[in-house]
Amino acid sequence: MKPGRYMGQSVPRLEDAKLLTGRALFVDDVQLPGMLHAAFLRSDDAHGILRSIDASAARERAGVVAVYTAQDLGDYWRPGPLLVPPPPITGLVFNAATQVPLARDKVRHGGEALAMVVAESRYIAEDALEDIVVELEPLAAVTDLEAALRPGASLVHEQFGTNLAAHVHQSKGDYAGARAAAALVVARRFRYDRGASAAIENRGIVAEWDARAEQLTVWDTTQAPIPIRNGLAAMLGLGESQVRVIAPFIGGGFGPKIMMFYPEEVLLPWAAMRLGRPLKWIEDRRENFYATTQERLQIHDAELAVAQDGRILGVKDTFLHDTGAYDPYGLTVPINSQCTLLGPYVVPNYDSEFTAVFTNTPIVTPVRGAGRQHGVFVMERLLDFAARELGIDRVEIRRRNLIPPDAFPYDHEILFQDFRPLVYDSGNYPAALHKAVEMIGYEAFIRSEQPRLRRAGRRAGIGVVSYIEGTGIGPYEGARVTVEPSGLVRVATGVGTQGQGHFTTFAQLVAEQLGVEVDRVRVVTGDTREFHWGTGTFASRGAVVAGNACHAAALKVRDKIIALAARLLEAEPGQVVVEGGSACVRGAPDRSFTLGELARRANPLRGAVTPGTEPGLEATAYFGPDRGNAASGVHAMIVEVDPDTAAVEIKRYVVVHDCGVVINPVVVEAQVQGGVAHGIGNAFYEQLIFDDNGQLMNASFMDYLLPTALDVPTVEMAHLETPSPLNPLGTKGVGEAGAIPTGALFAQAVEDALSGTGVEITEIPLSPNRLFELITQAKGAAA
Amino acid sequence: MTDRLTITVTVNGARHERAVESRLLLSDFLRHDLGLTGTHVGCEHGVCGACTVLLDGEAVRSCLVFAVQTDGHAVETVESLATDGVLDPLQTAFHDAHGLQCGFCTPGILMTLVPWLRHHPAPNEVDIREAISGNLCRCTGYANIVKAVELAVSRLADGRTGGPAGARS
Amino acid sequence: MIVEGTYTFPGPREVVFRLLLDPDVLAKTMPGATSIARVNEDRYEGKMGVGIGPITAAEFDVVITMTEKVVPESYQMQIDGRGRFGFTRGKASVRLTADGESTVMHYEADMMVGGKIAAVGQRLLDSVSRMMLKQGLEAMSAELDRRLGKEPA
Amino acid sequence: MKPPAFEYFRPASVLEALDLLAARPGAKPLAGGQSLIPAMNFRLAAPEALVDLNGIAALSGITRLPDGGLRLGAMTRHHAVETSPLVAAHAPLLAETMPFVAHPQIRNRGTVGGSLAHADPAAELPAVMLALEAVLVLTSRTGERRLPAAGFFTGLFATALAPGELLTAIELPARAAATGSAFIEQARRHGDYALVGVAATVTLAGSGECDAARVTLFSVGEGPVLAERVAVALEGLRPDAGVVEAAAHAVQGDIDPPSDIHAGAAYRRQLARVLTGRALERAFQRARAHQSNPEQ
Repeated sequence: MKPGRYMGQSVPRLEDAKLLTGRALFVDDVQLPGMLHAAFLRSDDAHGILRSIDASAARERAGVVAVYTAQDLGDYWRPGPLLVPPPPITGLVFNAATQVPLARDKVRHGGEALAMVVAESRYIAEDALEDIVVELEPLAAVTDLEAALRPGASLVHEQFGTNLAAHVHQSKGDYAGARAAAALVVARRFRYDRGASAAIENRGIVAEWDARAEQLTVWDTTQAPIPIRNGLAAMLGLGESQVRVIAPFIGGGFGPKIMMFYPEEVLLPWAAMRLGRPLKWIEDRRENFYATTQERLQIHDAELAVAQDGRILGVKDTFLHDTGAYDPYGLTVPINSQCTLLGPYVVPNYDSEFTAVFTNTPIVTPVRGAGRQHGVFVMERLLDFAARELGIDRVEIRRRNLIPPDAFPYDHEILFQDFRPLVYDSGNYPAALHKAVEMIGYEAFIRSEQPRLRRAGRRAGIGVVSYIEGTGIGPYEGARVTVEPSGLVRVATGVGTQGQGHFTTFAQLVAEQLGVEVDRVRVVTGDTREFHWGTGTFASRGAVVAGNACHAAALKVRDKIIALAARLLEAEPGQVVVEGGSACVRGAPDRSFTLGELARRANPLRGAVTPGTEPGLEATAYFGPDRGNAASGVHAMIVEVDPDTAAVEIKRYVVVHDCGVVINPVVVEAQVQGGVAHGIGNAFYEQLIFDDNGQLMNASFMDYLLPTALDVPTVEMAHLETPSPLNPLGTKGVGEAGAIPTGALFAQAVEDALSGTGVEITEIPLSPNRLFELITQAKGAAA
Repeated sequence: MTDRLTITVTVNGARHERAVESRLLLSDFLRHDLGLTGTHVGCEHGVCGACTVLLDGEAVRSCLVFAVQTDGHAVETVESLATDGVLDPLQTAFHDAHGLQCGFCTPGILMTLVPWLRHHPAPNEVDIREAISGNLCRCTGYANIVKAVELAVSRLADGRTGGPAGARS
Repeated sequence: MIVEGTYTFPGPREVVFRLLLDPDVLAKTMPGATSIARVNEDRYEGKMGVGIGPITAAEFDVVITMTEKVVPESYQMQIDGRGRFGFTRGKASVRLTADGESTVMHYEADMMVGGKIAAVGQRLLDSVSRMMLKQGLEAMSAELDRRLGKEPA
Repeated sequence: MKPPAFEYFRPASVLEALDLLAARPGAKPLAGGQSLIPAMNFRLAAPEALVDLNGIAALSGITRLPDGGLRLGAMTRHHAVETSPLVAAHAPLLAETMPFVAHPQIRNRGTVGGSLAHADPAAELPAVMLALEAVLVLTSRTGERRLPAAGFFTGLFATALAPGELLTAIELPARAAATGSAFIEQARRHGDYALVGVAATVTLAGSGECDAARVTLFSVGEGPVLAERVAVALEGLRPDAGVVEAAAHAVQGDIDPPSDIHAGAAYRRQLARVLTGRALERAFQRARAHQSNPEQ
């Protein structure tokens, strides 16, 4: 898709005015007459047998309307759905255990919900939580991934007889043969820990049951309102059309606001129906650290076999993946790690297996990047170590291994998270690497700047890493485009939106085809009454899948406009020009109709139409790609490390990225910048720290450190565009890109700054304290 | 203890008299009792800054002030910035520089900056970053927020106000 | 959280041993203890209120069980405390060795802290545990002095 | 995260406040509330009553004392201290510190007296007051007493304030001639509680030797720590690089830092040494400048 009036233009966002003036509706802004408020009692213990819950005192407190425990739910108590079944990989083992609405016999992670209090205000509901007495027999908690798999370990789910949640082996070629032929094999153990999504808006639900209309309305901070609607209808015994789920403005998603069927999501509508009053629950920040899913640790034992010239002969990787107490999201995260490790490189032989492990910690599901970081970290670090041992420059070893631009589609011969083969559709990796190296001034830094600073007693380092992100996966999304008699164009699509600019980018796509001003296009997302087919916003797929659906629907409407205008203007369809909010005959601007007038005429109230005519200027279209496409990029960074205090300062950060055809450059750049900030958080600030007993030691913003404006530099950016052949627009996803290679980059740059000290970095996140320990250890080893 | 006290507080120029429980947080008072939901709540322990409002002209975290404490005082929220749907210069700059994504933290950032810019008419980038270091944003990575402030500062210096978004609401 | 160390009491081992197991002494010397009763030979139950700075003293129900008692040399304690702010539980082992007129106590505790206090107050756990240990041992020592008639009550 | 219920009082005078506190043993004074209210929102603090000091105008303000020192009303907000020309001129150490106290919004509400009475071991102001040899004015219904900062901080979140007593003012002595000071802290992020922080004031003799040094650290113990060994290692010596380095090393004998998830004791020790050295260097530099130009 070529740049046009709107396509490829940095159109300022249409949704901003509401957000800037405080008029945008977020879930917590929903106020309904007679509304009650819920609060949840959550387990202090990470693992234990639940003996009893005595809520009698809470029920008697003035202002308390109801208290529910698992016992009170009756038949409604059932484990949640398995959201993502395992892909069809031979020999795959998967033990499914999905979360429960309220713990019944056993508590499996700290913060697991035990009871729900409903009261006249949230203040009273929280008072009542303190009245509830829980009797729980503690069990040893499982937190260490290796210890969890040893015989005799305490079991998170007794029915499996093991804490193994899954085992998956994928391979291509003959790694053993490659290893035997290698000039060098570098092997390391890597730890990559990740944190919370930490959207500034916590989750929230408001549920209202209209008994006379028999309609349930649920406002939900979900990224996927349609699956939630359908699931809730099934659980509550309602027809799908009786349930309306609205995901209004959402204050950031980053993965965990997906269709989880969280306990609160399932319980609020149920209780609102029973009580006959609207009910609100807004997650507070402390709850968010337990009740919202997270990402966490993987431990990789990996090795890279290379030829003397640095060419990759093969990679072998065996890793453990922490899935938390339940695994409703299947294997998406570890399979992403497994696939993304291959990066933009030719890896002829690959042998990868992982074991997912149940632990007594909150549930792990995708968070921006979704396991891709882990894979990139392992591969990029292995290349760094191989380069050092072979005496090859770090950039050069990458250059020698990149998939060449003429090799697409490139088949990696393993299966991706969308159950389709991991085949890259398009890309130009050498160009991206070249551009990034040039922008950061790699050669000059290595040759003169770094030595000059070193002579002045300063330690600066540089890093350059590459990555691929599988984006824009199926199955499908849809959109309906309607031209109204007012001339306004309405677009409805099912995906939720959490700040990505969909109200603008989708409007651009439609405005481009219908020849109207972009601010005449009003986009509605995330309201199942407006559109009820689709899945949701995740896996960097909004612009790709829903974007192409909007585009397709706009094309259909354009055809209708042309057909109708041609008939009314007595012209050939080929002669009709659609622009400036009108359709006219080419060369005869006075022979025209405004789109609004056409819309009116397309909906006659008297007379007859040609049989088969569809009323209105409206069309619905769907788009489902054959498989995910491959966005890519190169990040480069210069840091300075103070070896005495272990403080790290980012001096420059460069990103060259390729997300195919760009709809709105400013929106894309902002997505990348935001992703980099998230990645910097992951690399140096954010870590969920559990002790051996499964106690989270930093469940607040005091101790869980989000980077601030002083910690994130302005990224210098360049776009490369290799259009994806897998969709008509040629777009690829970009939502997660910025966050993916940052850990690997940080490790490389910091290690470079500390070169000569013997510090080797094989773990993320780092922190000043951890760096101090590594520096101290290296000194000890040298002494 | 249902200790209710009657307070009179001026919010965005309008006087409100309300009986409130002493423990009611200012954030909840604004959002629930007065329906001014532009003030957002992100952490309720004074770190994220989303709930920042002006108390007697100074930026404070409304989750760390009790509503009863504002008796006889003046509070301003994000709803006070635009006039008849026309964005103020800072809001306009945020729009023009794409200084927001999900927009949840934005009201707090605006309310932090409004009084600060009065005292710092010509800030540099580090000043701006320090000024908003008590406001967490998870979407933007801050770069465009800084650009937006720089844009607002340069326009104010030029004596220009308003902007393309001002006409729309 | 592992807490270990030694502490020297200025008195004979038998007296120190008895003192350490005396519920009245425990009630007086355990920081924040409001009551401690010996419900049977080896089980103590009580209430403690620990308030640090802005943190309002919340009551903890505490159960201490003594095992592997070897008079006057050593014993193990199982400690279980629960309250609104979370819980603390763990095991401690205490060994007494005579050193002339004095007794050296070797203690090692593996304590776990959970719930809100751990999640929100991690920054202070180390300092608080050190402070409580110090206060407890000093109070115990003062009590020993009193028993030995070294100091008026 | 909603606070528990409490009874609320807003006295207009110190006497009224003292009466209210005396009548209700479960009552707590509410100053800026920037530490107390989060604790209440977490439901870690549940005072039965709050006596809000924000209505007592007499407790705010910064004035020059006849001896050249400064008097800060206990309810003076951090922001007022940060922007006070008097503080900048006569207590540059305090002025240098203020931007490190949390974030702008907190400083607009938080008060000096509140910070000191709270006595958080990781807070900046107790250590700075200790370095400046501030005198704290404590008022009760029976009168006033004046306590040096060294006697005020008694332990972890613990002060010499007796029940029914209020911290009403802080007095800073006049700055001596040829004196320089410096404040340095390392935090995970700007505005966070420091992992380690150092406040130093040094005075030079006419001949260039260190006449007096007062170095305090925070986040390394139960409260602010006066580094006596550091002072001993400096006094009477010319503060050249070697002397400063040796003095910085001596800090290890002054501290017994705790560990937490952000910094182990060993890392805190390292930071204490490095930051003490850097603070001293800067303070001596400024003392020399002050010596050659007393107006500076």
